[in-house]
Amino acid sequence: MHDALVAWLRVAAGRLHAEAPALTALDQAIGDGDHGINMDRGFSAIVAKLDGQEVPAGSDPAADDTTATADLLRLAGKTLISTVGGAAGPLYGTAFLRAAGAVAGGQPSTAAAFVTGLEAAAAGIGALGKSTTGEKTMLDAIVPAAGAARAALEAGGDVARVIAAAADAAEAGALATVPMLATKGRASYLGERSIGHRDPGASSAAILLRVLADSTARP
Amino acid sequence: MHDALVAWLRVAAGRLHAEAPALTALDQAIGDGDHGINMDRGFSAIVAKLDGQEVPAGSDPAADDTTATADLLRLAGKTLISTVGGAAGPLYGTAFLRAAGAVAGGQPSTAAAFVTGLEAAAAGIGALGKSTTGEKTMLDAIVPAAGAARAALEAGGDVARVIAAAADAAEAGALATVPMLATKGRASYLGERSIGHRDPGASSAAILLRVLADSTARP
Amino acid sequence: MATNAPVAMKKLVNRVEDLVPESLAGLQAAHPDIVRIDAPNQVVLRADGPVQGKVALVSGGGSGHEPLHGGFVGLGMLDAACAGNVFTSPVPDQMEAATRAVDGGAGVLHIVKNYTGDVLNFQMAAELVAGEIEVSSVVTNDDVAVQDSLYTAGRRGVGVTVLVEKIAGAKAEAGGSLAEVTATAVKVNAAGRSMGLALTSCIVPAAGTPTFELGPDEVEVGIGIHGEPGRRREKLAPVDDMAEWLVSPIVSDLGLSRGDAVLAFVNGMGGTPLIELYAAFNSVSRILGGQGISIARSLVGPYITSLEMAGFSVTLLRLDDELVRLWDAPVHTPALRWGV
Amino acid sequence: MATNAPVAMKKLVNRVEDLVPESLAGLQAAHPDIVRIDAPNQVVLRADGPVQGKVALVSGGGSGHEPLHGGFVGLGMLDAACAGNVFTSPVPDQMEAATRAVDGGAGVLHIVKNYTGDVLNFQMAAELVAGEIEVSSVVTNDDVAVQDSLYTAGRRGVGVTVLVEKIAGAKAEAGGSLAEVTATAVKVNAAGRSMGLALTSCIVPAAGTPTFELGPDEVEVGIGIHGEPGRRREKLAPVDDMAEWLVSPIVSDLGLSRGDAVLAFVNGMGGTPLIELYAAFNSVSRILGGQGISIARSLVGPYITSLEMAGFSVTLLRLDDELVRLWDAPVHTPALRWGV
Ligand SMILES: Nc1ncnc2c1ncn2[C@@H]1O[C@H](COP(=O)(O)OP(=O)(O)O)[C@@H](O)[C@H]1O
Ligand SMILES: Nc1ncnc2c1ncn2[C@@H]1O[C@H](COP(=O)(O)OP(=O)(O)O)[C@@H](O)[C@H]1O
Ligand SMILES: [Mg+2]
Ligand SMILES: [Mg+2]
Ligand SMILES: [Mg+2]
Ligand SMILES: [Mg+2]
Repeated sequence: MHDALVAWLRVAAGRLHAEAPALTALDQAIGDGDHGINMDRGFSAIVAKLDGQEVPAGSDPAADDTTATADLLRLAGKTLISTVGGAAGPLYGTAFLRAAGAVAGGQPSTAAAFVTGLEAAAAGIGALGKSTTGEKTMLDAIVPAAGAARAALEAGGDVARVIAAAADAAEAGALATVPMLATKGRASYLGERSIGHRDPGASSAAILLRVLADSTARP
Repeated sequence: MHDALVAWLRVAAGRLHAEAPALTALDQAIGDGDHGINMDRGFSAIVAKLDGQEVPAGSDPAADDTTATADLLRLAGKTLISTVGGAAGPLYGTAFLRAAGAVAGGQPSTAAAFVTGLEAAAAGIGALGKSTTGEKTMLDAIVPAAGAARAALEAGGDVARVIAAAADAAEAGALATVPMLATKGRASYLGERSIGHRDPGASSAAILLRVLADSTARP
Repeated sequence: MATNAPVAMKKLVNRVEDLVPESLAGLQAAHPDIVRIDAPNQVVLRADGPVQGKVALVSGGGSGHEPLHGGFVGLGMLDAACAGNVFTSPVPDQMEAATRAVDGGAGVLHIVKNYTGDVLNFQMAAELVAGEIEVSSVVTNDDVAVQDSLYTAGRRGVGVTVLVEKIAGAKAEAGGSLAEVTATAVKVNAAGRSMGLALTSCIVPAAGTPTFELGPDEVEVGIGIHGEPGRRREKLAPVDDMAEWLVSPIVSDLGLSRGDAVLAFVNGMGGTPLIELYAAFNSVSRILGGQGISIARSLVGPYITSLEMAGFSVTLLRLDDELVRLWDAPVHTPALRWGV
Repeated sequence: MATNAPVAMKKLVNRVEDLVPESLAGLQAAHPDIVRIDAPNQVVLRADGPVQGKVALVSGGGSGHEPLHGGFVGLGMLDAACAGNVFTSPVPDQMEAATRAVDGGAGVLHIVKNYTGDVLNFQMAAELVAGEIEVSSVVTNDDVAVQDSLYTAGRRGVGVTVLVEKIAGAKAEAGGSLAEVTATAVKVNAAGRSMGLALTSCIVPAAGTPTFELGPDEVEVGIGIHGEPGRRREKLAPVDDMAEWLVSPIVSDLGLSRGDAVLAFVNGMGGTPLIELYAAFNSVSRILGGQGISIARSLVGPYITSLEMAGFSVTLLRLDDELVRLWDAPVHTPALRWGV
């Protein structure tokens, strides 16, 4: 899991950098125009950490991999908290920290680890942000993603299928924020005028999961 | 002379009001964009003074007319000084005060009074402004106007002809400021960039003399 | 006619990413007697801090609101200010560093503007020093443009933050305990309300384009301080009317009535010059005068801004003798100074 | 991409012709403890004036440069400021009224910025009180953008005027005679130089359109303070370079060299926010530091403005002990306050 995670974080950083202007534009419409910049900064910092680290090339035993994965998720979470700022920093950071906790316990499979981690992430965001679905936030991508992943897992899907289900659901969820009235975050100040715009945090969440699905789909 | 002067001041005020945007536009190009506003304010104030005054309807005896004319020129000058501000206020104000002094001495004819008054006005502006022709100021309209008026007078011209000569020369003089490099007033700060624009003060001077010529030409 | 919103970005910057650190370096270069900068953490500290035995005040938030907060560091006001990127809350590490740097043994008050990002990051910072330094926190939420906090992240912290920093700072300077200083900050926040409007948008340097577009005759009413769009759009109107749009909701929300005395704060959003701000103050003064509300203290100028946005906000603070005394107490910071 | 010059006029005004009187009324409403307004004459007076036995300082000029001059009336600075219409010198009647109102028996100093209009009107005012009140006058002319005064109306009075008002004001407050206060003002003017640039134009309210047009990547260098176009046009550049354009001519004109100490004043033109002004101060500080010139005192902010124009100017004043002492002396005005 660890190496796949490293690969994902690197590709995700590249994609967020490319998508930063688009995410920022979404945030200009209903926020303060920095979400793309913030995410780009945070993920670049993760890559810098990865580059600086002596990462053991491939730690074979399953137990080691679990620990390494959890450590890596924790590193990512802390880095996001320390570099992103704004609302997204603590929220995404907490998501990664919670995922680390869930993974650290050990899971029967990579697919199960992913689902449990995503569920823990969603719960962590909701607890910190005092938010739930339908409020036009990143949770509107992440909660359905976790639900779809759980369903795919229970239907016997492999890790690729499970992550693909999560990515599809996240994208649908992000799109579904368009007609929503924001009641959390900066967009909530707009009242009715928040309607008709896609939430930037939900969009960045969907991007992260799509990148993961793409890289997992590959052999 | 007094009544003609009153009529002139009233028509001039109307014309300056109409031309204020154009004069201001000239001042935006090489100054600070207030000359039209300033002149409009000053001449409106003169009209307000005229309206408020019990002007003796028509003071017949020549001596009385001379005094009344000089008083009126002095009133106009003081009003301009007290209301126009900027460079134009003291300069035009002084011009009227000097003209008053010249007229007060008594002149053989209205035409002679006009020429002497205009010469005194030009000299007053030059002394106060430490300026002369060729510096791209109102003097480039007024000095040639005084010269042309003197020539017309010496050639035996009547008052209409003398004033017409002054107005024509003032307009030509104002136009001739276009290629000049300003060395006095705000436009001088532009250096070479002052070239290619008509001086606002020369333009307002030409307007004043044209209005006078028009009203004098009428029977 | 085009709008007068800035469309092309024209700013005094070198590289966009260096704007905040270079601006902080400039603050230090200009006021070495008052502040010193912890550059790696982007924290502005009192030059003479930590002040032993005094409750320390830490605030912070995204940059772009200058002089808030760094310009308010100094005697009688803040002990430290954390500067985030433009319009982006700083991170907990900065707040932790600030809290540790200013602690003089009497506890630290965090003054936090109510935005999700600011609240969450300060909350995390407080956890990072828990058990080591006594921290209390006050969240300012004075913006009456945000009406129903059931359906929003709650009222935003805007103009009253300046007043909280000044008045709680005076209380701390006078030897107040952490509980007392916190209570003073809470009291000011409770007694103050604000509302603002924008004549133009502003450009976040890293974005490079205006956050919103306004027509040449349009005004965005109920804005925050991050270039966010406001609650509604109106046609440009005489300043008397625009002042009324802001003052009315504040007066009714605060329940001000004849005989009350207030501090009136007319704040510029960054691009509006003083000649206009004083004209706006004149409108506010006439409106309040007409209702028998007296202005006992005042503040006029750009103190909590949105980059180069044109516009203004009004903050009214109901005064009592204690608040007047603390307001008048000496202050010596880059942006507010008197009595020293 | 369009320019970010304001094209449509959006200002906080009622009727354009009421802007100056209403802004003055706002100044009085906000600072009744410091100033009072002679409304018919548009003169801002010290609330506690005339101060018997003290030399009085009178300045004035067109409006649109706020806080100059009205915001500098108060203890340790001006006794009166005459406000003309926007960018138009006031008239002699105003200056006469101001001079009579502030005379405390020790004479009156007129501080006049070098513009033909200001000079001529103050000159006429002095004549109006000649024989009754002892008046001396100092004409500030610090703008190095105007090079050859043989071919111009002479260098304009810009940023140094603020410093003259502060320092000569301190000299008068300390009991200096009219000759001494005048000599101090002359000394400051001689020891200070300025230069400015604009990122945008500005709109004179009565004109309604920008005084000049600038492309989206153009900078007007060598501007005055009346929205006049400058001496040349450059492409927008990093603030370090733009600061260099301003600092270099000043340093060479003043003949500053290694070991000299200066007061560095980075002034905002009205629409440029503090975050950028401090970035500019950082550039100025680096440039001077590189030449071994030390910044002993500083001033950063919008103090002599051109309405809402974006841009900045730099003023450097060569300091000696006397000037430092007078600069540090107490001042209590709406816009500058310390030590009281
Ligand atoms: N209370 C919350 N719960 C969950 N997500 C939130 C909450 N508040 C904000 N968000 C998410 O954060 C995103 C904004 O992030 P960002 O722009 O980086 O921070 P900021 O709003 O501080 O500028 C929003 O689009 C939204 O998805
Ligand atoms: N020294 C001078 N001598 C003669 N005329 C001058 C002088 N300085 C300026 N002027 C005239 O004054 C005009 C400008 O007037 P105005 O715009 O009203 O004043 P200001 O320049 O103070 O804004 C110029 O166009 C010029 O004709
Ligand atoms: Mg944002
Ligand atoms: Mg002019
Ligand atoms: Mg933000
Ligand atoms: Mg003028």
